Amino acid sequence: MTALSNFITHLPILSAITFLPIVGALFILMIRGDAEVVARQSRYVALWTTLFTFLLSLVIWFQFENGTANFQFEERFAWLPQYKISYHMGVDGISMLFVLLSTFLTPICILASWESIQKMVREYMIAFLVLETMMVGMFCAMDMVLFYVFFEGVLIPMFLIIGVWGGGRRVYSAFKFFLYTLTGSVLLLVALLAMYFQVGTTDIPEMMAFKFSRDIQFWLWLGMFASFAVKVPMWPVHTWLPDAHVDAPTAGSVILAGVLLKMGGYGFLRFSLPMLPDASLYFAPLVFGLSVIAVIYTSLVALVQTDMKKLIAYSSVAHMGYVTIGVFAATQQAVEGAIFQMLSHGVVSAALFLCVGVVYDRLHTRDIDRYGGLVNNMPKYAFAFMIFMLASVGLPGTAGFVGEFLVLTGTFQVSSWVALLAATGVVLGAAYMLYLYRRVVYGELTKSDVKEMLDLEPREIAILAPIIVVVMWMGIYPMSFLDVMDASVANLLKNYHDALAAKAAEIAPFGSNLLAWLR
Amino acid sequence: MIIASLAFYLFSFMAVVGALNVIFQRNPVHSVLWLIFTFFNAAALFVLLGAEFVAMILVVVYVGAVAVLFLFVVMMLDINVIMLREGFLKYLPVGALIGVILLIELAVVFGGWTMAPQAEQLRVFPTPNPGIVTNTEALGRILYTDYAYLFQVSGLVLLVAMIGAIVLTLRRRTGVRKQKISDQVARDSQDTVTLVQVPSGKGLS
Amino acid sequence: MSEHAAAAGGFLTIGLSHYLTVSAILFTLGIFGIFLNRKNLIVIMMSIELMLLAVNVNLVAFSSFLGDLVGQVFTMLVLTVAAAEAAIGLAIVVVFYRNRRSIEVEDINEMKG
Amino acid sequence: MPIPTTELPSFIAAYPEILMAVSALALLMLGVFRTKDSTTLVTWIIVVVMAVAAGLAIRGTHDFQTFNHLFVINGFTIFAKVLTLLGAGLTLLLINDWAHDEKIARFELPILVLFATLGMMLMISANDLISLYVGLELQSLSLYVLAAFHRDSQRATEAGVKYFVLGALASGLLLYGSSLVYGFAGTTNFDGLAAAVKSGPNTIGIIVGVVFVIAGLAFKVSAVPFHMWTPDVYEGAPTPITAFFSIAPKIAGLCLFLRVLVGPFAAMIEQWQQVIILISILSMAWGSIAAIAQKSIKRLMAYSSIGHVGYALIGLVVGNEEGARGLLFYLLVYLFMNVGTFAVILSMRVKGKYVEQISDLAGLSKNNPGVAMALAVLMFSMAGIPPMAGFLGKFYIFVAAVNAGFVTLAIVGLLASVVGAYYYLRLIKIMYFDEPAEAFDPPGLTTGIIMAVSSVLMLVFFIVPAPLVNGAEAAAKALFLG
Amino acid sequence: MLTAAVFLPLLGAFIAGFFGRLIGVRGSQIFTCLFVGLAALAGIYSFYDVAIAGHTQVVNIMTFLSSGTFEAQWALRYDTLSAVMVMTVTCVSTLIHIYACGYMSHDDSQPRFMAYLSLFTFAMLMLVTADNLVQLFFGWEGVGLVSYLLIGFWFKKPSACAAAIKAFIVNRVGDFGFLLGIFAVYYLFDAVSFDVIFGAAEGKADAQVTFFGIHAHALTITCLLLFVGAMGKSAQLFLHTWLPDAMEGPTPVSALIHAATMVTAGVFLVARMSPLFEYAPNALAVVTFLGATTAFFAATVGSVQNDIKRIIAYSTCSQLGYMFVACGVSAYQGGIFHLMTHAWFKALLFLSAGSVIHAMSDEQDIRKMGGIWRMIPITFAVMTIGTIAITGIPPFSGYFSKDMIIEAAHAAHTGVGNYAYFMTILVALLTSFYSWRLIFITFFGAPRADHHTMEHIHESPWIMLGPLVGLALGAVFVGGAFSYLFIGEGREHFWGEAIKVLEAHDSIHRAHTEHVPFLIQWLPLIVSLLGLGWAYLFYIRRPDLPGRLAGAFPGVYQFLLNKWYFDELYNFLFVRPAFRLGRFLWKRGDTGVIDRFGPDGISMVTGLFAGRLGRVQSGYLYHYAFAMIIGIAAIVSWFVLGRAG
Repeated sequence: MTALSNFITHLPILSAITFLPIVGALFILMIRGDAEVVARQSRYVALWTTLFTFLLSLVIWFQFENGTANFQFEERFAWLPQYKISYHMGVDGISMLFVLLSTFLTPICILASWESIQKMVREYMIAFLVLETMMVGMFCAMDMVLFYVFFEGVLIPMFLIIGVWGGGRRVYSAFKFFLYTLTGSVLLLVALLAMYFQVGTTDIPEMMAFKFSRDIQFWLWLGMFASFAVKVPMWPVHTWLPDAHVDAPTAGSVILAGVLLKMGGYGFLRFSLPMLPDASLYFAPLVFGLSVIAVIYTSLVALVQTDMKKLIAYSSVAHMGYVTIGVFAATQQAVEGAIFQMLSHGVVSAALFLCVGVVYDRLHTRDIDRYGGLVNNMPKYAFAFMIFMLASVGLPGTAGFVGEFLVLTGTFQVSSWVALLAATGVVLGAAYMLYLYRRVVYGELTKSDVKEMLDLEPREIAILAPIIVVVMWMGIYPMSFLDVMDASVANLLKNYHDALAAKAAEIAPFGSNLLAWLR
Repeated sequence: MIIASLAFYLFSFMAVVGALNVIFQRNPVHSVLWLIFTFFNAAALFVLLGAEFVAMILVVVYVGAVAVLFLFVVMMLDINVIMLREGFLKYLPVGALIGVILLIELAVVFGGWTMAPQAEQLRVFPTPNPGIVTNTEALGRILYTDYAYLFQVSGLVLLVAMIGAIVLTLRRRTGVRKQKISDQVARDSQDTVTLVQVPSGKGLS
Repeated sequence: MSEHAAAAGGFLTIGLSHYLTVSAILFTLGIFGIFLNRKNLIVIMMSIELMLLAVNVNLVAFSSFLGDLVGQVFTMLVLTVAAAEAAIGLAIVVVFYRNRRSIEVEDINEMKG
Repeated sequence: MPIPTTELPSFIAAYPEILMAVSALALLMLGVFRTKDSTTLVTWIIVVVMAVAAGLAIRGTHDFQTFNHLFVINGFTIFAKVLTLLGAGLTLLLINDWAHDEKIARFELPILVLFATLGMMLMISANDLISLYVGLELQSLSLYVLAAFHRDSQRATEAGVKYFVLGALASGLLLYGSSLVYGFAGTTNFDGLAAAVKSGPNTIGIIVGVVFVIAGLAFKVSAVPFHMWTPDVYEGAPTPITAFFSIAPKIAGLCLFLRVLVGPFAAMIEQWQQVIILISILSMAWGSIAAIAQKSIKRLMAYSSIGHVGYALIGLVVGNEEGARGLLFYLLVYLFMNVGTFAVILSMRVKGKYVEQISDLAGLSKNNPGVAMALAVLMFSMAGIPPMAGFLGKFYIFVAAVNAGFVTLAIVGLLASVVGAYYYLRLIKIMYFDEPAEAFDPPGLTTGIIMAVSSVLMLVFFIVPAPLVNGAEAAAKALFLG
Repeated sequence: MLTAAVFLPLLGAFIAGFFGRLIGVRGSQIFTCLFVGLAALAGIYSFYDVAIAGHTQVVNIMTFLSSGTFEAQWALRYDTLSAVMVMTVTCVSTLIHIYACGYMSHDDSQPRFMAYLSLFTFAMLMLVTADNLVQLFFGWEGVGLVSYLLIGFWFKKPSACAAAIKAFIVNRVGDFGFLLGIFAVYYLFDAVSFDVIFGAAEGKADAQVTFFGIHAHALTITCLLLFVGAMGKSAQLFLHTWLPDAMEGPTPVSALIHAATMVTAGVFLVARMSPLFEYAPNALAVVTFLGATTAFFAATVGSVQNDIKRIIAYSTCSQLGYMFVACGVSAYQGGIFHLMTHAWFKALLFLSAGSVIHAMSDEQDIRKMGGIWRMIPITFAVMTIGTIAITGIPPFSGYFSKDMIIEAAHAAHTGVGNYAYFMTILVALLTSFYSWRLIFITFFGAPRADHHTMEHIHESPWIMLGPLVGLALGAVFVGGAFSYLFIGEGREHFWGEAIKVLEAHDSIHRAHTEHVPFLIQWLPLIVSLLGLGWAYLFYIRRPDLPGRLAGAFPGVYQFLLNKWYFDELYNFLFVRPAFRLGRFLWKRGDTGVIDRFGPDGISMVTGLFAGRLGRVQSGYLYHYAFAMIIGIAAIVSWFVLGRAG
């Protein structure tokens, strides 16, 4: 036992988690045999790899030291020595949970694709494993270039997943997804380079310690904003998301909603806020404005959707609006709420997409009107769907509540108007989700093909059950997550406010009169 | 001095006229001939500048080889005289405008020529006094010594041109009957003539 | 002319810029020949020869006015290379003609876009 | 009157070139007198010769001028030559496979490639406008012939004509520029020029001369607006020759560009920077936009290489050691990207017949997953998406640009790369998203190996770029010292 | 013990919900009833323990939320207020559980129903025992959820689904206000835990804040926000529309939701937050005003409805108005007292109505009933008891609580108090009228049901009657039994710290001590009897009168029958515009503008450019050469002109 723990403590565990999936992918590449064998073995290898990765990632949770804002499990190797850019990995309270989120969702995705993916299974599994590497790596990266590499690297497998295994206008959506996010990303790259020019390194802790001059901060901030806002996505750069979701295969949507959207919020937290405090303060009203629009606008749009996935996709935009509000409200509750909201949305919307996937696998349509009365022949499904629907609505006791509540609480301290407007999402969210649920699950079972649908099979239960547990756990005892991030967030905000306090007099935020009025 | 000046104007005028004709002649054969004319005048300008050897080369190489090559190809390809096409006139104004602009700009540039201040020191091979060493000898002395490298490389260039020309144009035609002298010489009767006794009334079987 | 002739003076004092202007005119005409010509390739190639000639005039003039032999060496190399270029160019024209039975410039546009 | 030099110049610096020239002549003999077809033999010998030449270059003397200062070697020229030889050698292998399939195997083909490569090496080492010109012409003439080598093909000969005419125009411009530079600075020697340019207020004459020289060089590397020949020639020329065109001459041309501008004309950086910025932006934009509408993969590659040259030129714009390092690293990556991609294009054969429409790739991922994966990696690398080496190439370039204050240029470049990503993705889309077309024949051994190796290298370079960048850095240092 | 009272129903719900199929219908009935019954016993005990014996306490379970200074615990707070609520809820709930076993016996998803009932009880208990606003909100939303589930229990009926959604969403609108209220509280007090808030309330009595651009008295604005929540849950005017529709659910549900529990949560909230409201007199005025108006509104509508459950629903709405009036005049004790008595008699009324419906083969329209009192005598009897209780005839429970409220309103001596007094008197008249109207039409007169139905009329089984009798006992005695403690002399000791009333506001005290004119004191009873007479006149003596009256004032009649057109108004103002706006934003906004000018537009323009460039690449040599020359000419010009200029 000591040997084992010894081994674990000396293992470069973050790298191990990050690259284990790649190893799995290599194994899959080596499988030989006829198509049937390859497909089956690919599935199993992928499943075991991701499960093992998940277990490994649990180790960091157990070994993680709460109550400190330091980066933990650090690793560092020289990579681009000319530019003092290194392979530097580490996690703190902000990023650690995202790593878990990624490793948690990936095996679920693999399972969700077990039967629905029948063509090019080997490539599919490889894409997913590579995707996992990219996601985990991104959250662990402590060098900005390294971060960027993973951040963009995600695009490749996701592009293929949407394009190859998607449906509908998959090509359009895949391209839209890729190019939209790439456009944002390159501006991030420019900002990154400019920051490098200032600091002389891209090491994240060092960059955090660096004080950028105010004038340059604004440009840098805008560069980052271009990237992260698209990723989140914020209104009005959100239109790629519904398309991408609709046309992606179920597991693709799950990962997209579950993890990829979080990359934007994470970026804001990791870079914009700590590194560019002045600009963050200055632009906060802009972010608030866009986010509030996002919440209301996309909720209304979600109300009239006829495609299940599109509806959930729009709801994602609305939910992520809370995240951006929370991050830039920059109070302890708001930021923790934002992180929590990201985690819970990651789990809940992923689950909702899985729910759509379940019925899609049976009837091959996502048109809401084609369903109705599912509760009659699929009670288990109705139950699971209900839980996730409620969590999405933000019912207390489920994961969805905590994030929203904390964000709004924290935001109210900064601007009551923003909180008020954002809180309308609480009502609208209930409206569109219940309306969806009613049309799909409730009602008389009249359509003959819907009548034939069978309830959840064991595999599907195995997918949904853990998520239900997590959703409830997060809702009832969120402290196990909040404790992890507490110190890091506190530290982040302390530095943020210290930086601002130093030159409090100088900053008149963007539309400062407006802000004063908004309080 | 005046004669030299007048000669300059004469030759340069003729060179320009020749060049214009190269472009605007309808018959390519005429163009070639005008080209040769231009070369001659240019060679004369070279002489005026004191570069007799280059002038000679120009005449020998260009007129003697290149221009004739042109002529040969023009004849060989048997190209008809073609009417000026509409496109020519359509593009003429724009083209002329661009050309004139470029020309004026170049002229402006030349107006500003001064001897570079350090040109004196930079000069690698000053022109010797033509009274002592002829232009040809002076060139000869450096071309095969200091510039032997360039000489060799230009040899390679010519080699490539040769290979290229052969590769592109040489073809062994099948079905063409050529005279093979050695075969003809080596022929003798035993190989070619067979004597047969033909019984009468039977014919060859 | 080996003296360092002063830059252009009067009408009759032939300076460097006179030569350069002649060369510029020839050069421009050469360029003209290339992009105004719609008739045949050979004329285009002759225009190229004109351009090279203009360069040579330039070089020799500079050489003369600078009193430096290098310009003339350069000229000779240009001549050599120009000859080689002409040979290859004509060879290409010939093979093109064999394929297309035409060397009209307007016909050379099978590939575009 | 100089006393004629009597002693022989030192040849040691030029051993690789001499070796190549001599081998070329010897192989010509071999080819002519050997009755059997000797293409393969000659090819392999040339590959060996190139390898030896590269070895000689690496092992040879550094920082040395010879042949009356017409010829120079230093760390930079060595790096550039090795890159060029690498590109030439790899494409030569591709050419050989192809030539046999197409039944036009002739021993002159590899020999011309050898001559072209020799020309590139000479121009890289040129230390004088004259030797530059001669080297350049040696290269160009060989390339003209190569473009039209498939002499029975209408397209190939048309490509030859276009390449030749425009190339001649470009060398005319270059020459005219050289003559102006010579006239206004009084010398053709690079060192002399550097001194002259540095000391005096530069007259407009020399500036215009440099502009003309830039135009001539820009043509060789196909930078907008001197790029017009590129798509047509790439499309018309035989595919492996196109591969050759897109690699070795580009590398040599860019290295030469770098050497000329930061060498003799270093002091004029303010002037030429403006020009290069312009053509760089135009190249990036044109390359990425025009490629979108293409149907032939070779034309696509043409526009792609125009775009890549645009990015590489950013490194030149920066005009310092960092920029040069970025440029060289970019070229290195570019070399393998292109070799790999052309290896894939050359494996596009249906029942022994070569196809080159993009749509022929449809469903490659199902018919031949290995090739598809290799091409996908290469395309993502071309698009500059991490974790492929293409990203690092761009990264080094852009970091240099931003460090030197060219932020706008960097933004333009990155936005162009987004547009560019579109058409690279389109290829991937066709391979992976579309329904299968007719399957390709399995790729030849050499081609397959080259394809596999270069796509793997995209990842390897990304992970361990340090040695390569160190090499590039040393070269860049040498460039700015000498 | 206390904790058990709260969590036993959850356990029951859990067992019935997840293992319903395993243990069968009977099993789940037994389990849920048993657990709720145990909870009721625990509730009664805890009432004794806490309220009588004074063992107030807070049980901490674990931390719920902690972020910076924000801290909320999972904790159970036992003071008199929650003990009263726990007892009422568990007792009524137990009876309803038992009743449901009978009432739902023909339904095929009884375990689910029982689970919902228990879950509902649990949520309500969480609500009333919350120690902080967040947990209160948890219970608050929990009851909202389960009411959604229960209303939509018959999910096959589209109207049931619609009603369920409506209930949830209208509640959410209230919650929206409630949430903001919580934020405001946190903003002011830096805490959400009751002890801290209440302790600091006095210090913030004069605080001013700027919320939403309004610079105002902090506590007023906070209390108003909280009250919005209460309005939603307690179906006060403007947010009342869900309540009548909620009658789509099975009758026991209506009883549970609309009588004992959920709807009273708002009243509970105001009472719970009394230490804040006391420092916000303007907020209290609003509460009074809205309560009085709602009472009147609901009574008028209730007077003309024909659906038996709807009538009772509007009656509930109206009674809730009373309770708010009480709170508004600082007679929180009176409000809670009425809440408790109301729980009994309203549950009784609903369940009896259920029994009637049961007897009439699921007929709910009173116009199709009549003349059946002999056939279902017990039901008739208990329903009449309920009616007497609600109309406030002594010594039934309603009398004590209602009378207290009316007196307190009078004793408030404020403008709004007088308004409330006037309204409540008027409403008392109407209440009496419609309640008796219901009895008369339903049970008397000529039978109007069809033959088939009449043949099948039967008294309900004892499993249903038993609870009815139990509730009837409550309706009769609870008022008298507890009035001393709740509103009488014992109230100071009884409530302890649970409810705070400033001395200046203590209207109960004044109502007890001040001299009140005779008329005022007995007016409620008088109008109640008047109402009885009126109903008797209209529906027994001269059944033609109502029709003629309606004919004489068709506008008024339609206005009332259509519930003041609130539904139509909301549909017009909110629902349809929301959908239209949503569609507009989707089609015009996302597709028409953002995509069109964003990604699609850019890609189209790029494509266009690609085509253009393709045309520039014409394939003609001279064009190519021309481009080169233009390029070089341009660059040269740049320098030459740059030099010249």
